[in-house]
Amino acid sequence: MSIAVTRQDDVVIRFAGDSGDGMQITGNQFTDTTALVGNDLATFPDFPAEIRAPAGTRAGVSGFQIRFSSTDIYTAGDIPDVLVAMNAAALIVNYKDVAPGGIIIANTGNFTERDLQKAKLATNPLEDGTLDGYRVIAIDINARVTEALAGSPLTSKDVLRCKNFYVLGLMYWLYSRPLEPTLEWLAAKFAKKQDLADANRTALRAGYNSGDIHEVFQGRYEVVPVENALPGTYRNIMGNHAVALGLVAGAELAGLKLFLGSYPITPATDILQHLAELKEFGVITCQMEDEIAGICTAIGASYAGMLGCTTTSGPGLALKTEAIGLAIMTELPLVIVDVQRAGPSTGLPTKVEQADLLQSLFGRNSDAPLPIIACATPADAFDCAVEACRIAVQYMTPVILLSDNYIANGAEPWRLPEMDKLPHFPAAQVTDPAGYAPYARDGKLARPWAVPGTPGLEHRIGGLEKEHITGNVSHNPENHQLMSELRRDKVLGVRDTIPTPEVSGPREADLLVVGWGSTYGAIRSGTERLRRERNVSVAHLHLRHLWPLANGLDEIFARYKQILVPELNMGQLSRLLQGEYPDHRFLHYGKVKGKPFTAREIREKITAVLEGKS
Amino acid sequence: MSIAVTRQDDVVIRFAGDSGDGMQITGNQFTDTTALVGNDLATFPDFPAEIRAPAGTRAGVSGFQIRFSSTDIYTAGDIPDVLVAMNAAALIVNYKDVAPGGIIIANTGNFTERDLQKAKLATNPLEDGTLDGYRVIAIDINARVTEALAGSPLTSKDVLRCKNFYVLGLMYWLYSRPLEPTLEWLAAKFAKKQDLADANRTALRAGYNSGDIHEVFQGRYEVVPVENALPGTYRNIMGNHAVALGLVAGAELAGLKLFLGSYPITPATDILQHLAELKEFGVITCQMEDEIAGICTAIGASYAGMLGCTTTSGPGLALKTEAIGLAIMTELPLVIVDVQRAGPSTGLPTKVEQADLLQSLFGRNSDAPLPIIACATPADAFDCAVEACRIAVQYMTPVILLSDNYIANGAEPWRLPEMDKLPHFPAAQVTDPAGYAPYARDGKLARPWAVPGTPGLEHRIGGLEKEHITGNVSHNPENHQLMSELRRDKVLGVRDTIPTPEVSGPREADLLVVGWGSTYGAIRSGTERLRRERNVSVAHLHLRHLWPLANGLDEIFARYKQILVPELNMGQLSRLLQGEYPDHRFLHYGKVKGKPFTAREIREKITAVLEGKS
Amino acid sequence: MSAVQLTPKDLKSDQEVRWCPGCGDYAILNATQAALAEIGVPREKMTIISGIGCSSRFPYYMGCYGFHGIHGRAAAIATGTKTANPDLSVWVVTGDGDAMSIGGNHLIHTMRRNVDLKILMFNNQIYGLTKGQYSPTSPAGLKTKTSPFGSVDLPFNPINLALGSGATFVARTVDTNPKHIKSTLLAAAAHKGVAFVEIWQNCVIFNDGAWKDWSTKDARAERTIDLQPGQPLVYGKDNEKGLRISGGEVEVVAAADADVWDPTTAAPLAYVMAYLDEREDLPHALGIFRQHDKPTYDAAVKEQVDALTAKKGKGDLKKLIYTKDAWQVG
Amino acid sequence: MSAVQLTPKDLKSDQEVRWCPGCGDYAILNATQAALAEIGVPREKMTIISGIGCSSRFPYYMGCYGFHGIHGRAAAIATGTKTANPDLSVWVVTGDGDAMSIGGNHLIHTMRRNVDLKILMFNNQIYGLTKGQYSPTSPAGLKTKTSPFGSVDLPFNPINLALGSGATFVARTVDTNPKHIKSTLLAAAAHKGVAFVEIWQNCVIFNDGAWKDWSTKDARAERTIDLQPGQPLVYGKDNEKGLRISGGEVEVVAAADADVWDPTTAAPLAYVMAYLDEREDLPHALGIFRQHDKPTYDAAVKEQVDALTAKKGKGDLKKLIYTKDAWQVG
Ligand SMILES: Cc1ncc(C[n+]2csc(CCOP(=O)(O)OP(=O)(O)O)c2C)c(N)n1
Ligand SMILES: Cc1ncc(C[n+]2csc(CCOP(=O)(O)OP(=O)(O)O)c2C)c(N)n1
Ligand code: SF4
Ligand code: SF4
Ligand SMILES: [Mg+2]
Ligand SMILES: [Mg+2]
Repeated sequence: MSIAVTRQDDVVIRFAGDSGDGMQITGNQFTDTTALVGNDLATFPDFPAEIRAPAGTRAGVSGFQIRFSSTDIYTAGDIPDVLVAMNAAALIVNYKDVAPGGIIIANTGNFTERDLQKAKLATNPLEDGTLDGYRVIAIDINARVTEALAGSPLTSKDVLRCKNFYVLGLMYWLYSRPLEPTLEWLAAKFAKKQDLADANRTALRAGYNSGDIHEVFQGRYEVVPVENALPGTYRNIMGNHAVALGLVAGAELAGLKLFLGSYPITPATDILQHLAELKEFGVITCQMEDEIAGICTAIGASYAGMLGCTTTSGPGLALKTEAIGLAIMTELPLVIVDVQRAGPSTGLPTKVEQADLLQSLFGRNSDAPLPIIACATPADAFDCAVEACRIAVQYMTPVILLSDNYIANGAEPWRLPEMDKLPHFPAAQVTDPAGYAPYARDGKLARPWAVPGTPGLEHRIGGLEKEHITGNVSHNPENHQLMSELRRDKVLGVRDTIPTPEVSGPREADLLVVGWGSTYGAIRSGTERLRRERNVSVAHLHLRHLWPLANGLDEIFARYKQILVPELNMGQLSRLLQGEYPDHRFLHYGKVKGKPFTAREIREKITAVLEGKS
Repeated sequence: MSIAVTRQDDVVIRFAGDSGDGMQITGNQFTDTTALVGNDLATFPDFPAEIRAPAGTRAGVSGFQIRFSSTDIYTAGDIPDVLVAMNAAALIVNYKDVAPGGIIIANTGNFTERDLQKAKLATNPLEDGTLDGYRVIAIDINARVTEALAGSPLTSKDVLRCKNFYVLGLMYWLYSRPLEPTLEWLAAKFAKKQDLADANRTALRAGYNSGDIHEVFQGRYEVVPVENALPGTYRNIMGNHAVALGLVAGAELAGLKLFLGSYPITPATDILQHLAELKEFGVITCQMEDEIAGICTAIGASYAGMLGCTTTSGPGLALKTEAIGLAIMTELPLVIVDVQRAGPSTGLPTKVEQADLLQSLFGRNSDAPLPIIACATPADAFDCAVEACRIAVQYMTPVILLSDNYIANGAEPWRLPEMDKLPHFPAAQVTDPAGYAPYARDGKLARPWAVPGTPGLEHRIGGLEKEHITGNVSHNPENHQLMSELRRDKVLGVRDTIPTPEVSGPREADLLVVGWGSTYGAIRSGTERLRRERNVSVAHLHLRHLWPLANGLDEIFARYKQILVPELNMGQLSRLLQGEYPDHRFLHYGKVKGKPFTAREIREKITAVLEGKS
Repeated sequence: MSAVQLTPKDLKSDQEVRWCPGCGDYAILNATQAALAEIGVPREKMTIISGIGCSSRFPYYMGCYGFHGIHGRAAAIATGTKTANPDLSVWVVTGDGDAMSIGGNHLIHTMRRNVDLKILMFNNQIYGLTKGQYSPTSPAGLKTKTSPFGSVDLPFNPINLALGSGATFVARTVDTNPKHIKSTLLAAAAHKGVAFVEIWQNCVIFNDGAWKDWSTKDARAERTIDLQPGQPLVYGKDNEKGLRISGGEVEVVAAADADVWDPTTAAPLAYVMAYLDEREDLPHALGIFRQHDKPTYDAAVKEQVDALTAKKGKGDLKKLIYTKDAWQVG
Repeated sequence: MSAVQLTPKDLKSDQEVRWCPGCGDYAILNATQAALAEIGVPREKMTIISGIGCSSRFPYYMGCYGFHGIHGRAAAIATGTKTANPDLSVWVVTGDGDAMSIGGNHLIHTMRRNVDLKILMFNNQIYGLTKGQYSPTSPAGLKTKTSPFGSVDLPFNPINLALGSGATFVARTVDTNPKHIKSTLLAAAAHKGVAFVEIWQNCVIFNDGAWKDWSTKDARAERTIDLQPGQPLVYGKDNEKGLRISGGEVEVVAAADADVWDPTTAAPLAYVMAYLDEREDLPHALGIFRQHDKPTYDAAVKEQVDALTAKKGKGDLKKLIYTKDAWQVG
């Protein structure tokens, strides 16, 4: 009997299992293969807590959601069409999110009495009616994998470890994806562990074949490639990786070598890890004793003529604030990457939040301005990192680049930049003693960068107030006023080199939704759909530059009757905008649940606002 | 010949000399005596830089300004009536500030060729016309003191050290002040160094008598006591001292012992130094290895049941921000005192600025709200410190108390509180296991304070998000939203226990001047005088509570046509208010020169604003 | 404190223990509960203060008071707690990253001040919680996620750092020997002053076997020596070998000729024992390196407060405010 | 670097020196200018990096590159500078507060890593710049503005801390002996690796005479011993007394019987010399305590970069971005 293949446009799958079940690998494989197929996609990995919780518990559940589509998409999706639940805990934690009538694949092998107990379940949800209304596919994956790998030299424990590839195979079958990319990956990954490579290959194929053989599904699906995708070369990228690549590119475009001084912290550590691999680019990574040493080495490296950079998350940024002031006073280029996570304090370290904007703006002693930019998506993170390097070097200033946990670990297809179209912004390190003064200024108000080792430019810098031009320590009252204004104006001057952002949607409308950072996808998708499907008069403005704010925003705001500012915090951009643009009213829409907005939440909020309900 | 005594209402004297000349002692003695005479007064000591610069240089000049009056005053005055210049450098740095026709007393003994050279002067300003238009009194004080002390067992170097008491005596004569308080002070101070006591006494008397004998002055002055002073007991107090006393009082009013964990930093160090003396109050002061340890020990002490407190200045506050988040998450009482100084970075460490307001509000990772209050004057610092303790204990929260360098080192008469009228706010440390839950909440949304050592209340706290009521670690999304809102609402709730501030001046007017912190005096004085002398329609609103902002401000703002916000920064309160009260427009008036506003600057700005000129 | 007798179970909390299966932390937790039950302190007077790391989750599992602080700051928080209330038994639990990396400054100052804290440092030579980066105790050359080509950092010897900071009690134990952990912690508890205890701990996930050359039962006999006060410096399966110290150097001798170990000596012999770590041919030392009696910080602070209160009388707020130089108006 | 010959004057800046008259910093400044003129490094390749404190104003007075950092962070900034450009001669100037209090963590980690920096710590046992509070090297009991009844803190022994952190070059000198400063700094400059030099410095204003029992010319002869490689451990006005080390203890012997000093030994003898500070009956040691050769951090970082660049070829940005798993659309 041949099985029908139905075409679908947009699918969301969530893989969920125990921390040890390899759900992240499964998800990443599915993602890479799906990217090669040519779908647009977005992913949302969701790690539980930091430590591996005892196997089988709710706290130990690890999830990976992927959305893929034949058209452009902006988020990892709100509602899974398919949930793969590798054990009882994974099921109970996730099933409620699944679309009514959606598919739930449950590994019955991990629904024993003990499993139910560990998941704090009195009865078996596969049997007690919990899943009424879903299409439940119950398979004893443990048993199937053990069968498939009968005769393998692996221990039975290791055999069971292959069950994620079985599931992956099954999902490849269901969504008509090729096995080759994963087979190749396995060959490379386990080049030195042939047994493991074989076993996982076998499990993958067994899963794939089981689709045909066991007829558990009524049909297969197909999600054809995006048709109107912009032509170009694409590659799947995660946000932290994109930042790392962007920093390398930024340094090269400035004609500099990159120096990273950092201290590991979730969810920023990957950037350090990626850059540690890139020695042949002359990248130096120093894992320091703490965040303060991280930024201080970066300042010391910039002083020595490299492009200093430091990466961290919120609590680490808090520790760096005094040193950021030093970089502001000494006017050295520096890129500070903050991958935001939920707080305050240690908070929810593996969850997303956008709550470091005001810290970035104001979290330093005294008036200490610097430029701030935020990336919207994993791919955008590359461009933003390059842009941060540009500003740091052209304006001789520290720059904060805000990312967050959702971008950091999420993936999407990245349309690779054409190399010769990347902006060049060579750093002008001075060498000529004639007319040199440490705090002279160019047209951008940047001071000259004179690097130790250069004969004749010996000078002293530091954290005490500097005299205009000479850079000598000065306690002169007028000079302090002047320097304070120069520091402010230099940063405000960045406006001259950034474009006014473009509104997506109507030029004038009932509502403008203004966002920043990783809410981009949910807002874009929510507003587009409301316009498309219900003809709602709504537009979307995304801000990449949070400080200085681009020219022309005032005029944009004036064209809309109301302005809504959704943020994953208690009101930060809305507060900034309200202070800067008092002629308009900015309605804050916050969410602090450690999760991104769904497009549906955005749509519902917009509808409520327009109906005067909020 | 008898010398006429003229009555004056309001006098400003500035003592200026080399760092080693004892100008601060001279100023403080004049201040204490003047207080006892019953004048209102305000002082402004102005230390040069941190290190003793080479004697005689401009950088080494140390100044002390005192204003005293027969009526209430609010500032240390804009323009000295008398300048005492102990050497050439002191003269050249200060003479321009003196009122036209004002008196300049110059110690010609320190205007030698070498002195002029050190002061970078080509010619002698006493002779080259520089001082045309002033009443210059040139005395060789070195010689006079040497004469007066002929026969003293002191070395000639030590003899010269007494010259500041000679000057003090002269000024006592000029302004008709008694010598006794200083004589008593000398007796106590040099109880074990009789030679020094004698010499200084002699110098003091010699200076005093020289007024009569040498007839250098055309007349003497008298500044009679304030008449309408509020009845009560008064004492002269400096801001840092007042904070220290307020913290001790606050702890006692809460029924707690005070713990201070701190690290020295200008200009906050005095508070630590004062509190280190008060062991008999059970005050524990720990001078820690850095600012982070300072706040962390304070948190640890609050956890153990004391009232934890930490004192610092801007760069130190920057270092404490991560730990402040921990105090917010663990909801422990904590008072953080920030004595602001000019920045960014090391900046101008001995100069004033009010630029840590936004750092206090937002300088932490994630949404981490806490109450902020700022003191207006040295005496007000006592009340504010008590208030900070009250809020910390009643709301189980860290509180930031903002002072600044001007308040810290300035002095004024303090009308002592009636002890039985001080507010009591006993801390409610729980001991009953029945119904105890670490994160249960009372009517103020405060959680119960259960202190280690209490049987049956063993529990765990920390920086990870807490579950409502139980306080267990929770990654639940809804709980995180709830707790974020509770943290916000608890702090906003402080509004219920603070009064709406009162406007000084007309209920409705053309202009409202809104200030905070140490600009109080200049604004109060500037607005009062404009009303009094020129009938200008202007009122003054001073904000003690910066977060939460008191109820009723909106209605106040609505009653004025324009609102001006003078601040010693580039725009911080104005930004906050603009964000919070978008219906009004807040005009920022900033000064960042390391100096306080003068009342004249305020008056001129007000006039300009009302004339539409700014 | 009255001598209370608890059982290890009394020191368990109601929270599920959440380390990876096989993690060395489990053994340390159990041995700690066993030791603390015997120190004669009631539950409510014990508090465990930690930083951030796998090891720092420790307080959640203990049935006494607990404070899970922020990264690196446990020693500072604990200094405040102990100084505020010297009556408490305060234990710091920390990791090699938490204590020696970001927390290095507070650690050395706490040891210098001789605050009466018991500091247990779980040394797995790796950052466990952040999933496997080298730490300040990782051997040079270690390949980790942040040192893919081998770490270029030279490591601390934690014992040397503690000794060099002036710690008054310095010891070392290992997760594979719960009895030794227990006796070491009992000695630490009995010491009046700061006690720094390095505990070799295996991270099965990110640095498995880091200590295996010394930590397994067999290796322990041949490749470690247990420093116990008043005991001879002997080791080997049958305690047949001994160590003798001469002029800062160490030689292997017959057991009978071994020196007797005295951790209380003022002479810097403890460093000689730490130096064994650098010698391929000699055993690594476990047990008690140093045990000196010095005034503790918390007691000295209290004494000063008590002495001045006795001398001046309990502070009177009114007198503090109404000083002699006050004057009357109206 | 080519061998350049400078005069001390070449190393003066145009800025007025602003310490209190009589401050020990002047002598150190002069001796440092004299030493640095002789190390064969051109002015433009020298940079002085400091924190905050009286001592930390040092860079302003030197005619080379200079960076007056923030409090406690000089070692970290300098690590970045040196690692970014190992070709520079990087000197850290810091105080007992800057280095050992707030900067303690960076200090010990810099020493552990063996970054090729020369760290001069001016130890006046006080916070000078903030006008007289006790520091982590102040003796217990010292009365200062923040310890009016005597400090209850036990001090660090800076030499022990440096040794315990793994520093490869550890020395001590004193402001009253400019020649000794100069020779010590020349030895530090010649050492490849981190050099920690404690310099006893007198703060005339806030802690006058802190070192006078050892620092005056007479006291130096009788109460200090100069540790010089290959030289016998002798002291006294006529070098008539000697020291011999045995079993971690030290005894005074005739000069002829003195041990010869070897700072390069792996055995922990340097600690024995630091331990002299605790003994009333023995001289304090100056000179070179330890001098070990170990790979430096900055060189190791560079080697890894060079080796991988040689192996993989200079990184190609396009290849980094256009990986194999990329695909084509349109
Ligand atoms: C301020 C800050 N920086 C960084 C981190 C990230 N972080 C958490 S634990 C840890 C290292 C833990 O290592 P260790 O103390 O050895 O504990 P282990 O997990 O190995 O027991 C790091 C870097 C953090 N939580 N906070
Ligand atoms: C973050 C910060 N905290 C505190 C200070 C204040 N401060 C400046 S220098 C100093 C101590 C200096 O002592 P030391 O390093 O011994 O230098 P010295 O003045 O004695 O040479 C302190 C506490 C500061 N500048 N910055
Ligand atoms: S990661 Fe390592 S240290 Fe952490 S719980 Fe797992 S095994 Fe233990
Ligand atoms: S205060 Fe002390 S250390 Fe500072 S310059 Fe003066 S004498 Fe030197
Ligand atoms: Mg570890
Ligand atoms: Mg010092």
